[in-house]
Amino acid sequence: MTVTDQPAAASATRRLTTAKAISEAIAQEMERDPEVFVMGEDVAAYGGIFGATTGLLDQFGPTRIIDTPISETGFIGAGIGAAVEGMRPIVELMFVDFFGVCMDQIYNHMAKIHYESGGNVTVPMVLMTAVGGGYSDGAQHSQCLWGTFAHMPGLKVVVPSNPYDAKGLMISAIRDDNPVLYMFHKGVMGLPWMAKNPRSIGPVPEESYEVPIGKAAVARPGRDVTVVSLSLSLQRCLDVADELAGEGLEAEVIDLRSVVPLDRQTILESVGRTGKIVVVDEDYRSFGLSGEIAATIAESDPGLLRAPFTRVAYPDVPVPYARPLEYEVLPTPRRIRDAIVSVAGR
Amino acid sequence: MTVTDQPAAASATRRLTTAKAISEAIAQEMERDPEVFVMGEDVAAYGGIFGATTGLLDQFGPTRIIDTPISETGFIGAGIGAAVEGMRPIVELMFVDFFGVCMDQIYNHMAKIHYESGGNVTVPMVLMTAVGGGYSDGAQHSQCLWGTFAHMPGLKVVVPSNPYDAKGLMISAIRDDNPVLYMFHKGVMGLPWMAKNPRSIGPVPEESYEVPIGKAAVARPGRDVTVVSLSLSLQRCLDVADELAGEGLEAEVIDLRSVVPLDRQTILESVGRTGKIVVVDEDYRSFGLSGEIAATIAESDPGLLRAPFTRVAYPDVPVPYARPLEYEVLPTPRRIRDAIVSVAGR
Amino acid sequence: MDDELRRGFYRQMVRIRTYEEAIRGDYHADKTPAWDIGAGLIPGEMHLAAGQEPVAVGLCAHLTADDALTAPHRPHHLALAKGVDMRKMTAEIYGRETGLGRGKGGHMHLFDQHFSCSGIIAEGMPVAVGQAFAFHRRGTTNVAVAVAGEGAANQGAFHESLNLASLWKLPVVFVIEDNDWAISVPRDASTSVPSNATRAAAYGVAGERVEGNDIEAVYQAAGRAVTRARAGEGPTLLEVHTVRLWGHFEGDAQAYRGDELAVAESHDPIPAYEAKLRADGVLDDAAVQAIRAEAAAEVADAIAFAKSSPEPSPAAAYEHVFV
Amino acid sequence: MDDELRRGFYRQMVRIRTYEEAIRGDYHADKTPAWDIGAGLIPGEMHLAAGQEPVAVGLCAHLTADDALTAPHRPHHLALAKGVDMRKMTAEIYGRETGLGRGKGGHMHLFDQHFSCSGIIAEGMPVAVGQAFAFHRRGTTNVAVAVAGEGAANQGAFHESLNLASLWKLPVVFVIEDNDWAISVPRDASTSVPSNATRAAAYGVAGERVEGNDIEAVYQAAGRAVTRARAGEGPTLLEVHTVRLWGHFEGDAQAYRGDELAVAESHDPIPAYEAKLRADGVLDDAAVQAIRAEAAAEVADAIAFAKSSPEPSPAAAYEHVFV
Ligand SMILES: Cc1ncc(C[n+]2csc(CCOP(=O)(O)OP(=O)(O)O)c2C)c(N)n1
Ligand SMILES: Cc1ncc(C[n+]2csc(CCOP(=O)(O)OP(=O)(O)O)c2C)c(N)n1
Ligand SMILES: [Mg+2]
Ligand SMILES: [Mg+2]
Repeated sequence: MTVTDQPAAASATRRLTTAKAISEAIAQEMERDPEVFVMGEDVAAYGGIFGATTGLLDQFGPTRIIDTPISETGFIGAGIGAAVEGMRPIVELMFVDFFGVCMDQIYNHMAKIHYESGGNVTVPMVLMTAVGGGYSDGAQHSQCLWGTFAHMPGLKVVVPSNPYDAKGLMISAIRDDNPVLYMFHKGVMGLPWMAKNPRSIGPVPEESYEVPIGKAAVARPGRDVTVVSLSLSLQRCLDVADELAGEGLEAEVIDLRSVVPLDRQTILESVGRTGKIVVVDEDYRSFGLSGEIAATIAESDPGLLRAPFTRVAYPDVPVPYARPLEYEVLPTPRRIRDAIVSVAGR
Repeated sequence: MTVTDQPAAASATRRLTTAKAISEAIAQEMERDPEVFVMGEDVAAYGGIFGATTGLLDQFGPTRIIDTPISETGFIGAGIGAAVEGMRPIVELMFVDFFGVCMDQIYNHMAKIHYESGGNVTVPMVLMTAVGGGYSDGAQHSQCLWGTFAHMPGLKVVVPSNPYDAKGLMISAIRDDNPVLYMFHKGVMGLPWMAKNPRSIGPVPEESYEVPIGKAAVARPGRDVTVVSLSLSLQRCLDVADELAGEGLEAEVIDLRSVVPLDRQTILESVGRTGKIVVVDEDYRSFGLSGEIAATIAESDPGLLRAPFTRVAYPDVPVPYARPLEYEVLPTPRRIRDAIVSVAGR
Repeated sequence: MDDELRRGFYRQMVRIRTYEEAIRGDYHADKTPAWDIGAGLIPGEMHLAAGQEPVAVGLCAHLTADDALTAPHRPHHLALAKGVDMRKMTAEIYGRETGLGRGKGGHMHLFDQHFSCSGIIAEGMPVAVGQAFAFHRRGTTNVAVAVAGEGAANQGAFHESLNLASLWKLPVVFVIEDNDWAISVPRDASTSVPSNATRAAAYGVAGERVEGNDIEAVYQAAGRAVTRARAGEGPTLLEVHTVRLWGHFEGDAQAYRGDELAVAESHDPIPAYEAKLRADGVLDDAAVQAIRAEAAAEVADAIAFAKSSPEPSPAAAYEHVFV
Repeated sequence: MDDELRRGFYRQMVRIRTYEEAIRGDYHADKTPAWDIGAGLIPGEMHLAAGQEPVAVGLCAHLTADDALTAPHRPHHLALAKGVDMRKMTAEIYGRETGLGRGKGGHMHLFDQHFSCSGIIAEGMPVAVGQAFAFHRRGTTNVAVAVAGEGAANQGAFHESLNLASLWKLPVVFVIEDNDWAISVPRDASTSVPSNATRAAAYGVAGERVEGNDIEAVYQAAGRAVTRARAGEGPTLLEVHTVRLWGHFEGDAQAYRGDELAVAESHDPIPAYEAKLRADGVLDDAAVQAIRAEAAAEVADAIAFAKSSPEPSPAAAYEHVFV
């Protein structure tokens, strides 16, 4: 095991999809620790609707890779109970959009027991869930909602944008003694049946390693504008930044990777240099992540900003179905580009 | 019926508690419109745990004031179904903290059906709920969470701070064809069995009137610092502002009254004059209302702020039980005062 | 049973199957060469109900336009049987401005007068309870029907809805479509009793299970349930053992089904019912041809309507958040 | 039944009642002159269980320290019967640094080894299922018990927990304390069946209802349930018809109870059991005096411990959000 922030050179050439990186992380931790198990809907024979548990049933059998009834309150609560007794459950909530049927277990139990018990009880559990839209799955199957979970204290919230981080963050999440919400965007999984995003396949070391929770990465250094993003939008930001670099505009792209704890220092440091920021967030715009970043800067020193704070986020509308509607409101490369160019004053 | 923003002179001398103002608003609307009814736990014989429905059973009988089983998903969903068929339900969720057992109905149904149906179906429903702490009710019974509901589009969110607004906002909410979440802080209800907050009793006209949803009020004009708040904290802000006025510091206190729609204009206008802001919010600090206000300003013009953006909010911890712990983290008058004085540069 | 009624059952089942076959075709048509769920004429998840027509048709034969029905993620058969306009629902599925929801809802979110859907398992059930509440308060004899899969019967909303409807003696018919599977999870891996009809006793309501995916048995059982509801005798829990001929959603390889799939495929209720009606002399070649042709024409018309309808303008995304 | 066991039942019930009377006294003591829920030695809501001691005592007599129990908002009787340290729980209730949760939890959130609470109705039940899951996987014979009120049995979590525990044949005992009321709502206004034990059939588990608030009957029924669980025969749903002698929470005027309150008050199980044991020659004046004195001393000690313990320092509010 190595704690590292960068791919180890040795195996850097092996390329995996994010889905495969996640299932590999789980498999390695399950081999290491017999208390780790996986539970959720269609995680066994199906391998997880978005492939996060593919192959695990064959390797670990049905006592450790467990299909559940459609009873999210029941089985997430059961995960909590098992964690309280010292097991280390990984529970899948198929889509984050279903949180409303089980939020009480997530928020009033998983997240609060440690605090209410004055630190005497721990809940070492990973809740993993698929987020995001862009494929016309409509208002109940396309949200990101990390802002919702981040608002309520007691949960760590991690959101990888690429295979390398996905593996390392999953390993960190499993080993963390706190409840961790692990949110993977369907578009970063590298699924064969979705639009291909090349950054969803990448180098992943074979050995076990952790990516630290709570630490952002400067995914691309630059001097002109700070672009803060995460998840699939981060990939879009890198694409746009590459393009703009060809036009002489150097965007610094920060991949938050964790929403809780939020790495405020890395953001402030970058904005301190560039004086300009664009936050790109597929979650709803208002009362969420993007606002918190504005507050972070304004609390520190509103004078840091030499241009208005700018967000490319989901406007405050539910997710529409038809493609022209959905692509109007998603943080598309075009919206990202326009925002960066405008903030840069070009 | 009059649509007004200020107490009518005629009956301005009659003083009611906020709880009584709410139940009066409901009673008047129930008399006016036979489709209005009330449903929830202990709303009938008990009169609502926080008194919002006291007396209504006697007046309207058990077919219109309906006690439910402890099945929030069931009865909130039933409210939605009744609303879809054209009734105008007022449904009480006893404490907002219980939202996790029924959030799917609230968020995936009540809030989204209108949008998903392309405007063809309306859900004219009021969901009312008690919020807030300060009386040692612990982590599962003391939260505000308006930021949580405001983050997800499709719901209007109103939060009165005084009896006058409570009545007018309830009437507006009932008449609104959209789903409205009506959040009353236990501390503003004027309950005989809680700490007395004098501002929880005040003049309320007998006649019916609306307070417009989405419009903030300048509860106290001032030139030195803008203080933005809502609910019980607003009362605290007024108390502190009165005190500071005696010391020559004039705070302008804005009562948001609605979180969705948020009256950004009133905030910007005030900050444009004072250049200084303190947001006082009993909801969790990060990823919520206070951040959104920072973003509103920073998007408009970061140069508006002549002092760092300042918040007196619930630090990111669950609500602790013991009084010294809870009063450490609540937005107490002392914390509010310190923040205003510090931002004012005194 | 009346010949015309039986022919009507057949006609409606053929109509629904013809519709779903056409949707299926268009769904896959332009997802080539690399299959992409978000691409093509019809993007997104697509849950079709081939095999489950007897439930929809036998049930909805008892409903009027003023009765309500809430459908789950797999709603087409129910929508068509309930009388939702085929053109408008098709336009919705194709994401057009002329759709039921102007393209905002999609196939899992079809909303019409007294017809609604939810993509969240079991969460359409409480809504039906509320519709029944409104009918009851207004003194009408309308009923509300909540349809859900057998997988949904393990969700808390099922329990709360049944209890509430029974307690208040509301005119609700709860219908469970037991197609043996919840995606890849078979009933016996999700449900602690062999039949959900057993669960009726937990709420003091009538419970009935119809075996064999038999439309006439469904019709009769649903009739008893609807009659009970209209008569003020409260809810019924009706489970129908049916069959899912295709994948959970389109693109589902169904490896998990193993041999069961072939068995299921041999249980297509439409040819079976056709053979029965032919044997009974209720249908002959000509009638079958006519029914098929009529269905094909109606479906072609609806799809043509959808395809020729304009897509919504991007700016419409901002409308209808609030009234 | 063994005399010593019966005396033990009595002793434990007296101990619990003595405790709750003392808490009740201190709760109201310094809320004068104007009663304020947030004021005084013990602030916040306070749900006491006077009358329900037979459930806790009869049940917990079968449990070891390594068995788990999740309690609802009304937890003291269960905590004490389960063996939670009286001093530490009292300190928690008084909001002290020495409390089970260092003053962070309060009376609805008592957490000890294998003992936990939830203030959210029925939501402690799934947690017990998970504890049973862990016991089962580890091959122990421990059981997990989930206790909830009759009002809680209409919540979705009840249904999901029962189904899951039955499906996986987990060692769970579900205990419903039917005290006739959920705050102001009587059972027949919330529950569509007269007995929740009926609902066991919906999950294929054993169901039993104990009438009469009879501790010996509870003991026997709980014994059957625990034995079944330890033997790997899966869960049981056990309902006990008990009585709520006091208000839902302290300060509840109970106007809604009408005449029923006087009836309830005449059904205090402790004097009744005492009379029975006296009649059977198992208790006499001296034994009763000794038991009461012992209880009073233990309670006085625990309260003295709590009162003399320091309050947490304000800065501790920021600790224990994360490990
Ligand atoms: C609350 C919730 N959990 C999970 C899902 C994902 N999901 C969609 S359909 C389905 C299976 C449903 O099975 P069943 O109820 O039997 O209906 P069927 O698909 O067989 O018609 C699942 C798990 C969901 N939509 N909502
Ligand atoms: C989900 C949820 N809804 C409502 C409440 C408020 N509440 C607390 S106790 C209670 C009544 C519980 O009745 P029952 O389950 O019979 O237990 P009892 O109080 O009688 O012991 C209610 C409604 C809650 N805590 N959680
Ligand atoms: Mg099914
Ligand atoms: Mg009770």
